[in-house]
Amino acid sequence: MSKIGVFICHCGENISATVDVERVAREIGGMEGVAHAIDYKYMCSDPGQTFIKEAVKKYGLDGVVVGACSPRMHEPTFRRACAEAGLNPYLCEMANLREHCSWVHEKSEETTEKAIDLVKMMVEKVKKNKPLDSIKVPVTKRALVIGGGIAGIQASLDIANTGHKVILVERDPSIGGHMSQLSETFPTLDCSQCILTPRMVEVAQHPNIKLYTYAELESLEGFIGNFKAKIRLKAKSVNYSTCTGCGACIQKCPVKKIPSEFNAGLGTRTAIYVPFPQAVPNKPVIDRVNCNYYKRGACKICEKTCQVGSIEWDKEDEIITEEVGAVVLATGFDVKGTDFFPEYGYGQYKDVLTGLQFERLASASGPTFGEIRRPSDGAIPKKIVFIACAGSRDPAKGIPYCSKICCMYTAKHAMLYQHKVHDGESTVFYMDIRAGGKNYEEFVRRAIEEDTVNYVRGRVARVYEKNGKLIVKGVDTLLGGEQVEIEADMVVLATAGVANCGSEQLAQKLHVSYDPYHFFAEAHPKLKPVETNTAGIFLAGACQAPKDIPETVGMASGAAVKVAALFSNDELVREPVVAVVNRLAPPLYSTCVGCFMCETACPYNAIEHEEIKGRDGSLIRTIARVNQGLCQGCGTCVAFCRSKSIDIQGYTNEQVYAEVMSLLND
Amino acid sequence: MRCYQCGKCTAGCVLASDMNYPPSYLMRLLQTGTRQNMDKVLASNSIWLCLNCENCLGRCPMEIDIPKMMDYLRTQAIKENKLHPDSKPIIAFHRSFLDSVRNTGRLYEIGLVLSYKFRTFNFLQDLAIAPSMYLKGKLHLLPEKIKDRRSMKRIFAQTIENAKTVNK
Amino acid sequence: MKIGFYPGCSLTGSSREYNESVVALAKALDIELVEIKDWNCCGATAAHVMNEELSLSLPARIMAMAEEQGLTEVVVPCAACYNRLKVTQHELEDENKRTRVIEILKLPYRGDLKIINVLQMLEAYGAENIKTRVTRPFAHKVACYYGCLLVRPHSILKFDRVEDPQSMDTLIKGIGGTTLDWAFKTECCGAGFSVSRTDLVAKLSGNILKDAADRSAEAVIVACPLCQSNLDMRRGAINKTLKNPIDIPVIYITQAIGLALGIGAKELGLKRHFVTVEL
Amino acid sequence: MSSNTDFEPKIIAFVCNWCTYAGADLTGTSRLKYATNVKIVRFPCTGRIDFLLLLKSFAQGADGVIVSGCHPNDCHYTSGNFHARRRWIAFRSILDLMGVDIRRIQYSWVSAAEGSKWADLVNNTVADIRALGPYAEYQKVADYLEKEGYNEEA
Ligand SMILES: Cc1cc2nc3c(=O)[nH]c(=O)nc-3n(C[C@H](O)[C@H](O)[C@H](O)COP(=O)(O)OP(=O)(O)OC[C@H]3O[C@@H](n4cnc5c(N)ncnc54)[C@H](O)[C@@H]3O)c2cc1C
Ligand SMILES: Cc1cc2nc3c(=O)[nH]c(=O)nc-3n(C[C@H](O)[C@H](O)[C@H](O)COP(=O)(O)OP(=O)(O)OC[C@H]3O[C@@H](n4cnc5c(N)ncnc54)[C@H](O)[C@@H]3O)c2cc1C
Ligand code: SF4
Ligand code: SF4
Ligand code: SF4
Ligand code: SF4
Ligand code: SF4
Ligand code: SF4
Ligand code: SF4
Ligand code: SF4
Repeated sequence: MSKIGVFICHCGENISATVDVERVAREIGGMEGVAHAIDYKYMCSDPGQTFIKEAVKKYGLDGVVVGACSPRMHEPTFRRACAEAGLNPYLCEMANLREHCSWVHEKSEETTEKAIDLVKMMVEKVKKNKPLDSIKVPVTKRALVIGGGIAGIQASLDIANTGHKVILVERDPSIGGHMSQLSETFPTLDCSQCILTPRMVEVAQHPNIKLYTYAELESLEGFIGNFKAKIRLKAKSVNYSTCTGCGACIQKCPVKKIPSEFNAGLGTRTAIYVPFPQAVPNKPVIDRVNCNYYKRGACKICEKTCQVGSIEWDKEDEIITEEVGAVVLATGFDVKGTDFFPEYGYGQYKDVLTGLQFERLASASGPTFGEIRRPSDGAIPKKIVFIACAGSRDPAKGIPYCSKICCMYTAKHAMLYQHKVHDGESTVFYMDIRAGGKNYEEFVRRAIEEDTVNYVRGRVARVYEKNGKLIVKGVDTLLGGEQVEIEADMVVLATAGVANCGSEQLAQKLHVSYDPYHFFAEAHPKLKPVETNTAGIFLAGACQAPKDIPETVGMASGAAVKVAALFSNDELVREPVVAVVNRLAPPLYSTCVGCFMCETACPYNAIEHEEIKGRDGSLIRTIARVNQGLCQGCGTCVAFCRSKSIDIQGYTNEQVYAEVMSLLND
Repeated sequence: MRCYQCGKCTAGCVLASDMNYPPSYLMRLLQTGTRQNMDKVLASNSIWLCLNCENCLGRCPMEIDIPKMMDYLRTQAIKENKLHPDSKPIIAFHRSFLDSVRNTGRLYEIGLVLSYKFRTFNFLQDLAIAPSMYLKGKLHLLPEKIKDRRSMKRIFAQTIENAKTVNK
Repeated sequence: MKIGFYPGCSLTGSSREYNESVVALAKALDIELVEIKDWNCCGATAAHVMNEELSLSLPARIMAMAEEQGLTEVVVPCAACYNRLKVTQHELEDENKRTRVIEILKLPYRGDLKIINVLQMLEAYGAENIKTRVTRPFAHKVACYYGCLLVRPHSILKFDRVEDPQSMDTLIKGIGGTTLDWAFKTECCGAGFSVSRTDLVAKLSGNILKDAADRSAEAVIVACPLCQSNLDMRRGAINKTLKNPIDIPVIYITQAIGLALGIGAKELGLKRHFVTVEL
Repeated sequence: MSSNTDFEPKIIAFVCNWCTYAGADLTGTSRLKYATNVKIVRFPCTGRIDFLLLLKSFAQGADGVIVSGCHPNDCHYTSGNFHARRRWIAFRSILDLMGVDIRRIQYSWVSAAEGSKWADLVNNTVADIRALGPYAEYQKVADYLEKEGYNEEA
């Protein structure tokens, strides 16, 4: 028979004012299995805790129930006290006599009776409690950062500066992401590359950062603290250990007309190329799709040019494995092309651009060296129209959400244009101006007031070309719907910020969730913005939703701190409230029938398949096993299992039934 | 109604500038849900001038079916007898057209034009082109009639002539 | 190749030349057109504006008659009729509406007839023959004008692209013509307002013609009798609104292709246009 | 419905730890009053709540049951509450089949911030169950459990 100790707290008068605590202690003391029951003024005080410790020893208690406040308040306190007295802490439970009883009921017979019931429930539960050990998992103190935009750069540097190793994987030949493509940045108009390049270099030189460019994640296995990442190093065709980055090969490559990704299609590049002059690493790769040699088997001019013999024709993709303890996802976003909107030109008019293309035009390192010129004929546009929300906030053809950054960059574009073309006229068609941020509204007002950008509230219905002009048919809704027609020289669409292509597949590889637009989903929209619901995988930057640089950097540092916190211990200690699949002696092994309903139910992919093999190594059965590193203890699997083979420690079926039955069985 | 007043419909509507209220404005009036604004809508020429060309619907980010609403509003305006003067020739034309279909099963253009002229007392209109139409073989002097004209009578009787049927 | 044929009222009256050219071209391309027996008017905009059930019943009778005749596919050259038939078919997918319309018609109606426009017919059954039978390449720079009814509502018609359709352009290019990239391909010409609001038609059609003329089109190519009559028959009224009168002809796609195949101008009804056609 | 005024229904509440349990704590700290008839059983998540337990509760003499967890999308475990809701829909039909009055099960969402909603939920449920009277058909449920075993549709 159990020997349970029960301790009823007065909480000063908080409980005893409405509950007859002496009667509770008295009646519970008479229950089967209760070896000791007392009441006391402040159980959580030192003397209160001492009562418990002494009773554990004196009566050899095998269970403790404290009838006091909410377990959310003092459960750790009393469990610690029990542990100090040598009792497994998970044999201690609390009955909530304060928040759930004395504070919500008047002083009465019923209130005391309810209090007795609440304590009884816990006594019955504790009888079924089993000693549990907290779970310890080792932590590999090395982080994997996927994506080398400003988010990935910031997160890598922050983690590396805490002294931990970082592996940074970037898909493109250089890190930098979208920020490296920007001209000047709102709200301060500082040059994007001037502030970014030093950080890119720092990444390359940091002793704690291992950089893999032109690489992608192949697969990820394992769980928090213990991931195994397979990384595909795409063949660069250039040996980076010998290449000096002199660029001679690039000068000589005869394939020169490939649209440059970095210049958003406005400039060209060669087949062997460095995406932009400040690239990190500043060494070329060969684009095999466009290279003459890979296409037709002849050329090799680059090889002849290279003084150090760095070209490697037969290099193949390589797959390496890295063990890491945490992952930061920082794969950023993408912008929709102009062909998104048929009425704005089907991508057929050369002078209808995306915002990103305009950034390249305005950038000193861009195809026009910072002069705003029309792609069609190189003329300087005298009239320019910006169309906000081009694709965003359009459930019919685009995406329903607001892309958040485009109001700001449109204001910036109009401003940059006015600064560069003094006699130019710029018009912005907008629906709302969303400029929430430090100095953002002021920035937009400056565009309107000081730089005389013409803001017209209304959407544009159509853009078409006539006599070398782009006719923009819009409306001024503030004038009761007056139609506005502008003959523009250039039209810039603030196209939607969308999830990066491939983000869905990447999310599936990592077992993180994504939203309907394929942006990665945070664990909680307010309180866990950098966590995913897979423990150990964190988010940074625009891969979670469109966002600007300040927010991206803040989020990246947040993710880095989460990683550092995780790495601050050698082992992870977790509450043992996790699921377990029962194990029986052979030949039964388990009541689990291997239906894996639990697997479909589990939101954390914590269910694994365990093969039970005979002595000869033949497969007897496959049953479920819970990966305790991944299990969060939600218990969903328990409700799904029809054979009742999986149960959740601390809330087992047995325990819960005992609670319920104690209430009803009289 | 989901309209968020972006104005794209108005920006592309070919007749917006001829309307008392351009389409987006009309949507706003309806959105208020007040009787007063509904009256404004019904008494406007907008609902009659709308050509059902569907430019607006094709471009509306919220896929608001303005042409369909126009259909409804026109029926409502007839029912409440709140007709903008611009509606007169338009309704007259439609009625004359349907008369022809009702009687012959097809469109009898001379009949249509004559009947329209009686309805609008606009005898001079189109005098200029009718003779050349005739000369170019584009006008039949006698109506073409379908055989089963009773089916036409029945269809008209059960739909437009049946007081209970209204546009939805 | 045998296919059902619904001419509609315009083609038997004010747009006879469209009918003539469709028939002549079909013959030249070995397409046999089987006219729906005892067909009636589709009700056009008038029925649509005045009464919903009427606007569904009239086209439904046409389709019921075609079904009864054993036709499975029907070509409808008039864009307005094509639109009414397609939309009706779509609306009658609704059980209640269908039951009601069948009750009015007292005819069985299945709703599985395939309704196509003239461009679709030429694409599907004429493309090969046109290519091999061109005798007089149509070496002209023209503006293909689709109007509204052929492409909208896209969700129901599912034909071509809404803002910049291409099927007519492709056909013209196939007979040696050049097509313009212009802005008014699908802007409304004023449609059914021809008689009741000639002033508005003059304005809208004027805008269309002006853009085509500005881009030096030699002709405007259409596939709808409403468009044709607004742009052609109303040219007098249109030119009154313009600074410089426009004299470019407006011809049907079937006439253009007919010319390329060497069919005579008279057979194609080209003499019936108000604006003289010299192509 | 006045015949049952002296009937005190026995009601069990199955709630999740993160939202409703905390919400009920807030009712306490706010000193809002409610009826004493309801006793709370704490679960990690409503997704853990096995409907066999509800049946057992009825079979053993409960007059009513409350199931409450986080609002949709607020689930601490992402999707547990969705699973719970889906199963609840399936479970309803089983109950119906067995002749259990589904009005006796109150399904709700109470967040950690909705202390007063918890008080209202309890009071309304108590009033409803009191109006329905004691649950008399428990024997049916007990027999069912005995006979069929448990075959809840997932
Ligand atoms: C036109 C325009 C103008 C802007 N102007 C401003 C401005 O003035 N001020 C401002 O604050 N913000 C501005 N922004 C926003 C700014 O660009 C973003 O906030 C910022 O780039 C987000 O950084 P990121 O690292 O999250 O994403 P990104 O910059 O998109 O970087 C993501 C990186 O991940 C890599 N990657 C993607 N997928 C994978 C994969 N599967 N594996 C490995 N690597 C991968 C990409 O190659 C890229 O290098 C502007 C945005 C646009 C479009
Ligand atoms: C009406 C309203 C509604 C809102 N609704 C939402 C919403 O629905 N969703 C949402 O996401 N956000 C909402 N917010 C925003 C949200 O409240 C803030 O984002 C959040 O509270 C910011 O938290 P904080 O810790 O930075 O600042 P605070 O909440 O202001 O906390 C600052 C703390 O610092 C203490 N403090 C101040 N000075 C000192 C000092 N010198 N020494 C020591 N302590 C000091 C203060 O006492 C306070 O406790 C709302 C805000 C308002 C005003
Ligand atoms: S244990 Fe809880 S109830 Fe008891 S005195 Fe401390 S706070 Fe109050
Ligand atoms: S082999 Fe390829 S990369 Fe090298 S120079 Fe020739 S085309 Fe350029
Ligand atoms: S020439 Fe050789 S060393 Fe120079 S950049 Fe090219 S590959 Fe590198
Ligand atoms: S940020 Fe501005 S331009 Fe961009 S989608 Fe939102 S409202 Fe439109
Ligand atoms: S649901 Fe139960 S029986 Fe099925 S695999 Fe999981 S633990 Fe085994
Ligand atoms: S308790 Fe939750 S997280 Fe753990 S295995 Fe079960 S369903 Fe998965
Ligand atoms: S386009 Fe649509 S959403 Fe915009 S104003 Fe017109 S009806 Fe409203
Ligand atoms: S359908 Fe009517 S409101 Fe819409 S664009 Fe055409 S004419 Fe204007």
